[in-house]
Amino acid sequence: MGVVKGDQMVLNIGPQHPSTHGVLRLEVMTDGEIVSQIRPHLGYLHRCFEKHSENVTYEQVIPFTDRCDYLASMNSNFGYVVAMEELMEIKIPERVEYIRVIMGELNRIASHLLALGVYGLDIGAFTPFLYMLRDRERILDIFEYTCGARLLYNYMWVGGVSHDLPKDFETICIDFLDYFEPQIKEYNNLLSYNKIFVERTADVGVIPADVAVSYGVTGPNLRASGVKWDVRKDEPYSIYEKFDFDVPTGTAEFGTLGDCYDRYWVRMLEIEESVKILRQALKEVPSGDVHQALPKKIRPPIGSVYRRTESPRGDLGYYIVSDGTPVPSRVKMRSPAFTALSCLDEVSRGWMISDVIAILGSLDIVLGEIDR
Amino acid sequence: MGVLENKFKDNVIVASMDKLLGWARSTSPWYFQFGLACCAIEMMASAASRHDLERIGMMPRSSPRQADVMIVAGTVTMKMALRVKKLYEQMAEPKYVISMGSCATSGGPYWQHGYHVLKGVDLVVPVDVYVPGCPPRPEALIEGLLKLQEKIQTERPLTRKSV
Amino acid sequence: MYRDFGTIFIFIFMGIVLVYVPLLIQKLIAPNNPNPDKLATYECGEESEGSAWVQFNIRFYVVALIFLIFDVEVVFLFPWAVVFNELGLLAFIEMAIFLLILIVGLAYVWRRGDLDWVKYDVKYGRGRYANLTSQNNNSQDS
Amino acid sequence: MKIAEIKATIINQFPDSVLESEDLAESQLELKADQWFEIATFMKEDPNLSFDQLECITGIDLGVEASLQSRYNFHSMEHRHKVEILITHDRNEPKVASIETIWRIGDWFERETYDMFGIVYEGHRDLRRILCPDDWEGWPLRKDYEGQELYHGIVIPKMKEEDGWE
Repeated sequence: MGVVKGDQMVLNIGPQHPSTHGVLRLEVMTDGEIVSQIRPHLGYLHRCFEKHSENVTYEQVIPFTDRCDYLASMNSNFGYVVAMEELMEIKIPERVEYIRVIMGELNRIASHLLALGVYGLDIGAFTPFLYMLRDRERILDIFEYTCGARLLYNYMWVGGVSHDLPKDFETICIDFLDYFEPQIKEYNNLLSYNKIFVERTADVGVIPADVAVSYGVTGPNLRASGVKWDVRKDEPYSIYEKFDFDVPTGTAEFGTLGDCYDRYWVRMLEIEESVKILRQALKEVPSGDVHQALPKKIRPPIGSVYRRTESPRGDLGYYIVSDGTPVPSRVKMRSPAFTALSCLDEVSRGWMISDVIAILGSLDIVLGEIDR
Repeated sequence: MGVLENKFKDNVIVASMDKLLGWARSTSPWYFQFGLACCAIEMMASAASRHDLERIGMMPRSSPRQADVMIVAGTVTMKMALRVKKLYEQMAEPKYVISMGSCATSGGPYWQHGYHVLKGVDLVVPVDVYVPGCPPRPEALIEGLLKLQEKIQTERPLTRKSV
Repeated sequence: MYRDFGTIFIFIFMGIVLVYVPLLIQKLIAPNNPNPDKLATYECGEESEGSAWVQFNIRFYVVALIFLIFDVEVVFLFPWAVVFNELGLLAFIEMAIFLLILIVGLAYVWRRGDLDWVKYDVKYGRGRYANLTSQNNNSQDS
Repeated sequence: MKIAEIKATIINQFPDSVLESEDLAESQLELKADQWFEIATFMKEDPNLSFDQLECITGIDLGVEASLQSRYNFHSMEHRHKVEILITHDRNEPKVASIETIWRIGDWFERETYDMFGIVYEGHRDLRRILCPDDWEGWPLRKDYEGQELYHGIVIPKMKEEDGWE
């Protein structure tokens, strides 16, 4: 039976839309239901991060890196700070390294919790969102207890951290981890094995591995397509070699490799890995002074560095060019969500509009980081 | 304008009608999900389980037609400014605007070199309540919303505006 | 017997009153100042390009027709079902024949494939959507 | 495969398009812009190079009157090795071949660098601004960029160093 093609109409899933995770406009060519082409329009949150980083000193760039990926600001700081230390060859005391890994992993859990909660919202399940944000609030309390801020911390400085750990930090963290582990089972009962959720996401929006690599997709989206690539393991920075954790890749649990369910499932497994890292790191935090390696005046040598770190969304790369003055000559942030969004057009060809919303939610994009 | 709106001189009947109308409008102002940037995450956190916005009658609506309050949460850029104006126009009367965070109030940390950032959303839409902070804590946002409810109650929709 | 009509009349009257009085109050009190932007169609903050009055795919019409047929069929079943136990075997057989005719229609429509609503032509279809990956899609350059 | 060998294979494959300059870091390689498309396809297809991931394209403005530069970072999933290619363009009409058909992400990276610096990537299917609005004037990240005064009737106040708001 021939497929009778209706006319195409243009539908704007526009800048203000509950499921675009921020201000992103998708210009969708559809015949009423089946999507034939999507043209994403970005730039609605372009806040000139790179222009700012050419006019403020190296320390002042850190609060701007917070505001780029506002869901995982610790990891954004971490990436910038690791790149700077590689450029300036600063030796970091052991205690600072441990604090940074702990904060980075806590922030990864918090970012994944919100990503999965909002993904449940996109598919229509409201309660997991409330459960996951309730536990995320506990992590924000830990951050607030250490550095006073809930969402944007300006915590990791070049060569150290801004505040030392409060006195009973380890016990608080371990209490949180003991409380948190059974909660993961609760999320699985709520969402992971929910028949509707599985039906809506399994086999939907499959990204084959070669397409993912060609589109530069990284992080959980790439690992869900079966490529075992994690910057913490393959280009280790800070002290990630000390901890043993495995890198979960797509297991085609309910569908095929690389579909929306796999991207959700890889993030859920990653939360368990982060808890494993945190337990190991919290046991052996050495003592020491965190402000001791802070350089008085940051004047890196002339040259450039490109360093990647593993943010919850993928490879967060910083390309820093310095010309010897205390003001950076160029800071380019390679944003993982930017590349994840670029494959949306090709992957969501031929699906229904509601599936496109599921695919977009599974990519877990943050618009602050895409538009910089 | 409505048939009876702003038509009456100030007397005791109209004053009590105004108080009734103001009370009715202020008890459950539904807010228009207008999350732009980091403040949107704090708005979500204040709508979620710990700081529940439903307690004060605020329910998130995603279409301007069903919303009374527009919470501009985040940085308004030039490209977005035209859309903010259009969306504000498409909201149903009586409508209010809360500018959440220092980005929406005055351009925030992007005021100096942000060539693409709108320095304050009040250049585009009339703002009722400004909530400072970057991002403001959920408690600050809730205080701003309560301030807005007080402001709605003191409004006089029926009495003639003494021009 | 006439009392029943009274209750129905009150029922209808209250229905009308409870609808139109709030509308009247709203007409009097609610502010109402339309302007071109407000009357434009809301499309997430964008001007809508082109119109939605395009020539839709035929499958929407076909499924609507099928639904209509079986909806009317159910309407006929209701009165029959209400008085079913007073009727004899004959009424049951008549209704069975009526249903049989419509079942034949359903079989024909099912066989023709109008019921499988999903008309994807997916680029990377895998698993249960594998057979829906239409070959012509790969020829389009992305 | 070590960085020196990578550079060696590229140099002896395309001898005349490599520029020698001393202040480059060890993993960087400067090329002329003319044969760039062939070099890129060679880097992707060659079995022992097989750079299948284009990490990042960075546009750099070397100075107010100096030339522009676009730097490509490549990475190979198979061999886990990396290289950085530099291509310099002159300031008035920067042009280079687009590698968007080889790595699909090049499409957006090049559009962003075009949007920020005005470097034209020939052969790009859909070279438009990606971050700034389409009717934005000037290339924002150039050192000599002067912000525009008015955008659709909205004043962009200019911050003077000494007397605050204008």
